Amino acid sequence: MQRYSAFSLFRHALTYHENWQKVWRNPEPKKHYDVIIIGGGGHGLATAYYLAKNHGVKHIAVIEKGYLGGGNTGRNTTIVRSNYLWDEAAQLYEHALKLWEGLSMDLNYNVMFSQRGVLNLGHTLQDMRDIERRVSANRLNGIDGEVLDAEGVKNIAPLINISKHTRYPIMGASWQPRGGVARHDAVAWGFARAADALGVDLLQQCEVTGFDISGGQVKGVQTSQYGLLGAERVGCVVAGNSSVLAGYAGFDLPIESHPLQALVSEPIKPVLDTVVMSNQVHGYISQSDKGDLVIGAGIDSYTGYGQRGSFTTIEHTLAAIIELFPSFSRVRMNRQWGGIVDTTPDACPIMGSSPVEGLYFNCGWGTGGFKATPGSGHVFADCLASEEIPAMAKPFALDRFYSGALIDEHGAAGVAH
Amino acid sequence: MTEANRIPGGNDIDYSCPITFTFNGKQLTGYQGDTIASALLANDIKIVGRSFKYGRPRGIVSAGEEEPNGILQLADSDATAVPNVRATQQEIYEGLVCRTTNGWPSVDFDVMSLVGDLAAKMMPPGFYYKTLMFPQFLWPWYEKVIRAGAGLGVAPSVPDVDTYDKLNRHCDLLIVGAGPAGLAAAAQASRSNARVLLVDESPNPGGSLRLSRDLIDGQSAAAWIEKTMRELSGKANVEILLRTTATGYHDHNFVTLHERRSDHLPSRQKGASSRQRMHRVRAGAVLLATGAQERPLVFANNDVPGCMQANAVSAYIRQYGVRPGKQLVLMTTNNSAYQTAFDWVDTEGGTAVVVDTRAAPDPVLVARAKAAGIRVMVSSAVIETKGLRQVKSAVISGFNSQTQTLMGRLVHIKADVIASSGGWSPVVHLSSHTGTRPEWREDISAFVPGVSKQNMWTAGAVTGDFSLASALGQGIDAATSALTQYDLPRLAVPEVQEAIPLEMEPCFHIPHTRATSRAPMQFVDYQLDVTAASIELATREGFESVEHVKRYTALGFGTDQGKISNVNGVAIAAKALGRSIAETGTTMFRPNYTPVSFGAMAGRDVGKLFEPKRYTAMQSWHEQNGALFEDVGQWKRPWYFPQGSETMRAAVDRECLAVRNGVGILDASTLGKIDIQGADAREFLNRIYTNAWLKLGVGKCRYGLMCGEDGMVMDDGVTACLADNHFVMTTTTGGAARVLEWLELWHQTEWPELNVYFNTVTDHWATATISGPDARALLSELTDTDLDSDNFPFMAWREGVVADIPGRIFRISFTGELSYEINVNANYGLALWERLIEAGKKYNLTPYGTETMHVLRAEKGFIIVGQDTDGAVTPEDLGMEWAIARRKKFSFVGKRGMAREDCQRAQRKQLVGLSPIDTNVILPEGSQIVFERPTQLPANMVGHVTSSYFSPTLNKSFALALVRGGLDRQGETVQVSIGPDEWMAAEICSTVFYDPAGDRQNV
Amino acid sequence: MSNADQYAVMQQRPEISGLARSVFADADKSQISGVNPVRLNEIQCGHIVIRGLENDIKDVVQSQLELPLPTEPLSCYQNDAACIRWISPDEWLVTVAENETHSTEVKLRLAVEGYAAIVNVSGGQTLLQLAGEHAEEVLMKSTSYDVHESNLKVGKVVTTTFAHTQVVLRRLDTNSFELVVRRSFADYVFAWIRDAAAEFGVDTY
Amino acid sequence: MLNIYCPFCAESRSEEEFHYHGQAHIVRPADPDACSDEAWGNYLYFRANPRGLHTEMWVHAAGCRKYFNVVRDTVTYEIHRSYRIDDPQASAL
Repeated sequence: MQRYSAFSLFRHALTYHENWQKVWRNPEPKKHYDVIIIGGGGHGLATAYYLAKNHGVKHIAVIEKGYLGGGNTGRNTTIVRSNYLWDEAAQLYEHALKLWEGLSMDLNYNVMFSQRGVLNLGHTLQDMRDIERRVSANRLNGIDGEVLDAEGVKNIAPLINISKHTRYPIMGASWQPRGGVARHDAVAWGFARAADALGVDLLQQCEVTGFDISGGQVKGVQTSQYGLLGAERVGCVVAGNSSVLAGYAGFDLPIESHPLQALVSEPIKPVLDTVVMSNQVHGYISQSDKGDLVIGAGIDSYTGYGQRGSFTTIEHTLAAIIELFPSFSRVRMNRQWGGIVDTTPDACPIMGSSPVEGLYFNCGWGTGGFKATPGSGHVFADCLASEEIPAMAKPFALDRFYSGALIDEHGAAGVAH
Repeated sequence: MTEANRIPGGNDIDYSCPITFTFNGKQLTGYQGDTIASALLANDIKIVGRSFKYGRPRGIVSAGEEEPNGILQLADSDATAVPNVRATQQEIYEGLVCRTTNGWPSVDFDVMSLVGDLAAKMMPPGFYYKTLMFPQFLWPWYEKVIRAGAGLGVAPSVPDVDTYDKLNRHCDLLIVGAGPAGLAAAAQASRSNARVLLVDESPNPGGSLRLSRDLIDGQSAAAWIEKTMRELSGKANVEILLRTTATGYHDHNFVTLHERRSDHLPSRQKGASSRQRMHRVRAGAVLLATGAQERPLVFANNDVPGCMQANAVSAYIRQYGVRPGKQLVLMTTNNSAYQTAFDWVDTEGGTAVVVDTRAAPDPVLVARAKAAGIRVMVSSAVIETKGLRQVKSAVISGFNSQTQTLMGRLVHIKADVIASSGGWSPVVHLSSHTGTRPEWREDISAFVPGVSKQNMWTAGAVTGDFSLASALGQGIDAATSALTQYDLPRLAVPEVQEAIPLEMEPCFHIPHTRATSRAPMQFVDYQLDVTAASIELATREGFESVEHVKRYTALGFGTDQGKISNVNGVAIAAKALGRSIAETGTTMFRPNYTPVSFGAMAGRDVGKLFEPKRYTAMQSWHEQNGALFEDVGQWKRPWYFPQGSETMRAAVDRECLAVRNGVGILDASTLGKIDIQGADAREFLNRIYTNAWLKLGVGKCRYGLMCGEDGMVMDDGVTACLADNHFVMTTTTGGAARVLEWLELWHQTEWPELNVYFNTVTDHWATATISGPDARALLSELTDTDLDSDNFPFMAWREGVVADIPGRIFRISFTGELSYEINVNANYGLALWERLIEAGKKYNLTPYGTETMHVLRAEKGFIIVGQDTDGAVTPEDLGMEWAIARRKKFSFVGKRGMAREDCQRAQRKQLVGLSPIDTNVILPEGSQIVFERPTQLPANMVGHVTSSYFSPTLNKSFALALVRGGLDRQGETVQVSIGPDEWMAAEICSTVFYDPAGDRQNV
Repeated sequence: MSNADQYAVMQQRPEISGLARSVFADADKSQISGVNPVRLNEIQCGHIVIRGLENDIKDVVQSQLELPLPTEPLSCYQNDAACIRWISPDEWLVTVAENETHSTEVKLRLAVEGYAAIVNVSGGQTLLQLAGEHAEEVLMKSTSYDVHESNLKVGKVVTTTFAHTQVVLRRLDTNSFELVVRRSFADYVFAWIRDAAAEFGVDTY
Repeated sequence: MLNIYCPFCAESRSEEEFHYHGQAHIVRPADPDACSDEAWGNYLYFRANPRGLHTEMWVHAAGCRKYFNVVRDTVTYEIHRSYRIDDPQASAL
């Protein structure tokens, strides 16, 4: 892999950038792989990368029906944080956050991870109880976090309105300084490039149309482009298509796919140097390095694969943003889009083995997928490489929906996204 | 400064009405009807911005919404500032102040541009992915520099002074675009009684006709517009909205229109009306007559101020009376752009050279050009612009349009404007908003709308048919078809004499004598400094999907969303990849078509109207008596009633003691109340609650616990039996609507055979609760109802008249004291309250709020659903086994759920009381609990504090908590994390801290 | 046979007068001047909800209110004494003079032979009349429902969204409408309407 | 922005008036106590999630408060049918 650096840029500038290598190959697929990862989003690419890097797996393919990073990886609001309530979720997301912190160096690709901190606002007494509970839990899980009062919020986001006369006055917030944002496309590309360099075959524009299963054991996958590709193990990481693939394998998942919308403003000069989230008024906002205000809200109520949601969601979100930041009223919304998020009943992912031997699923990340990318890939690689499901993945097994051992993140502290 | 470039004859200009405005601190003059762009061009101002990456000077390129460069800050004042206003759309008004957004120290001299070629060469697309990584700790600093350089305008720092509103509209036919196709369609549609809405983003209708020289029915285009508009405005069923952009086309024919109502007016004239208005339109049919936008050609230094779209040059001449220079070089791949040359030389002092990429353009047209004194160079192309801050000359080469290669010698021709036309791109954006991919048509080198799932029609240039006659005909046809139910006879298509029919050859990117990577920059996307070389580099690096190319180079991600760059970019990528454009594909367009203020999106849902505040009938009294309020759901509830300068703690202590020792009064009106009637009401309650209901007698009340099918507690409350078939249920304040929908869900979907009806009476009954040892004495002064405990025991209700007001008195208690909840028709709620207060004076009746209520109920171990539970708590976890009637015949909702393996496991978190060792320390609610102080992290957390208060009655702090296996750990000590490295030991105890026998409520 | 004794019906109106308070008592009712102002007017009356099967109720309504039961969706019938509105296939809203509420409830209750729920909800809601040339436009600002006269014809009754709450909306004539407003939302609805009508002017009773 | 036909009000209303209630025709097991944890888990949490036609329940929350079913394409969002829960053809797509 050619190294990227200021020096390499300079060197290539002298030859008019005519000699850059390809970021990844366009390989002819092999007939058989040790592991096939279905889904070339951030999670799938990270899984392939860590499988190759940490477990020395030689023959790996990532199969992507569209282009790499074209699903939710490239459609989210790029927030990264780990201040989850329950131990199981917090440890997984914190594992991810630690990987984020060294990711650019590890991949030799600047994913522009910017630890500008995340504020989760509290507007009611119950919000503040939940915040206290979550921060207290974070502290004891070794995750940074503190509880701020309204003045403390104002110090970090000076344009925010902390008047006592708003509909839901801001009472305080939780503050995770190590949280932040990253450049979403770069995450996919960085993992893809690094995985490719380790010999992973990235097969784009290739759709999986079925599984080859015999005796309850997966033998390979059927593809639109290359027919049957054999595999010892198959990992499915296909947000927005999990139910469809599970259907091919003959089982159901407790997943519903909903549109999640986001929008950006026109670029403006820096006005917001952190990430602000509010569940009470339903909106979250940060400002990208390009100057756009990047804004999101809750998921749309009905299921849908259309990557489109309701206009009312956008209207309410922007009303909420103005409630928080009245001076943004004259800023203009440039573009909106939608992703498809696979939601589970407890707002936590499903990771681990499936009813089919050798077939593993990693899905149901809901609105929390992007921030987990490296951690999800890392732990899922462990699942695929070992005989045992690793401890960090165990609580996220499918059987919790039968036993009742849910990890109820949204029922608990109302932390979504 | 005089308007050097102003000429007579601008269709949109009122020459009698001069206007003064300020640009970059300079006072300039224009006329009513000018946009900022036309007025600047009239004043011969070339530079309107600096490019964001390379700091290159930029000028006006277009005359409409596709403008990438003329992005200004409108700044009469901070409160009315508008960032990123498009100079080509903003009309000038007296006193308008605007300035450029980038360039330091000024737009005319930007130090960024000095950094020069080398720095630019160091910044190919994606350079930041490749560098700024080392050393890692410097990234935040790098990022600061990047951020400071990015962005266009400046957001105001103060709240908006303007208002925005919304109008919901419904129509049978929405016509987007009032150009020839749209007007013809409207004329046809207006003959029915269908409701027709015609919108156009311009201040004037007509679209392309406003600069056309074609004749319609022998009249000028302008005359036809006027005639058609006159006819339309007389029709009651037609509404016309100008300065109104269709910004989003959503599913089921829902279209958002953004109307600028007063952005064209000086502030003093804006008056009471909103600044902007969103129209939320549900249309039976949508007819897109959105026209087409001209594509400029990509060639070296094509961003030097003075390089423009050909059609824009015509627009400035014909509409605005501005000819932006004297010497025009016009490069074209088609016939239509010849018109620009004709327009240019139409006014004295203009010379024009047409550089046609085609070998054999229409000889008649060429002859006409020559006759007009225009030089025509065929098989030629402008390969480069010379000039740094403005166009000085064009470098022209011979060109073979078949092979797209250069030939022959280079010629330099002096010019101050270089206009180009690479053909037309239909405005397909709206059509793709609902998921329809535009389709490539090779014959016109353009994308046209794909087949939509919506009831969508198209007419005019958006279909890829660029002739005027077709536009008129298609408009009439589309309107007829869209309104097929009206069976309209077809209007005759007006006769058209077209000045120039369109013929074209595809061409997007003019090669240079040097390779693209080495040639001077050839811009595709001006706003984001995306060049042909950067697109080629992206493909060279392996970004082969058009989406990858766009994301890697940022092509199309500007505020213009790549309106003029998209097709050129895709074409260059396709060529680099050796694919056809159809194979390479386009991207989907997303709303908004043009940017919309956040304020307009929010409408009136701001400030006081952001969301309803719900009030009880007693609200005015609470306010007059100094209550502070707590938000519970949408309700405002009195939190506590401080007296004088009392602290919250002092007020709550006082209120608590008053209830424990005397009598207090609480407004409990916000509790959800559901009237339940029917022969099977009892059976229904028995199924939906966890406890038993079949035997509750008339006149009695019972506490009920409600679970989801997962066995987790979802709501609770007291339900009273009013008569054999008649109950009234109370719910939590926040849960009322949810519970009603829940009851209806079970009734309608699972048990429709049960005869039972649910009606909300939350708002109907106002509830005043008097609680405390003196409650009976107080109440007896106001009622004849027999309050004797034997006749009116605890957990009973009686009908009675209180303070002359008939009502129902419920003897139930959430404080553990003797309590009466008096319910009256809410019309008399305030009267009841005031009379109670009056009569209560001698008992020192003390109003108390939710905080005191919480302290008192917690002392008694009564839960608050949502505070002491969190969606993962079963009744058993709460120690409320007594409320689970497992032997009920019907398997009640939640029964099976709470029997699941994990719900029955030992060591679940269970609700217990906690007594802090230091009785003055109030454990923060939410604090996590461990059995032993951890020596390392992560710690083994075993629960958390759910409720925590100081009890003035017990003179000590206390808490409720969920603790792992807590019910079996009574008397054990746990450690509570009350801050970073701060711990407080607490003893697990009963949840009932006060009057465990319940004597006080039962007197 | 009547089964009225299985239901609790009570007179909720005090014998002494002057104790009732309008849901709009605290609302800002000052005038906003305008050429053609929107007029707002509260009609206080008794509100009774009837739930049940058509067949159980039809004759009761006919005999007691002298009105046919509106069984067509979104319809209503009205005479001098009462108005009955279709709310859902098993729900109707009756309004009568305020001092007739109890007697109406009682006579309906006594007349029902099958099963029905009859609920006095007079304290929880009120009628607000909105009139004037611009009344329709005020509604267009407030609800996604199509309030054009070709759709919301005179006499049509719809339950729908109104800003961030909901109302039962009825067109009384071309330029006048009736809104059933819930008590706890009354301040909000009133403030919303005043705001929406401000550009035309507001005349309050 | 869906426009949903309410089979009770007999006209189409904008989606703001409705609440979504997930997959339709979920029947509560007749004897819950006889269900295994697995059967109960399936009833509680496992829902059809098709890419294409989906039969789902909505309630006309801001209107007549009636629940009804809708057949909707989850990709194009086209609504093919709205029908009452007691419609005899209820389960036929």
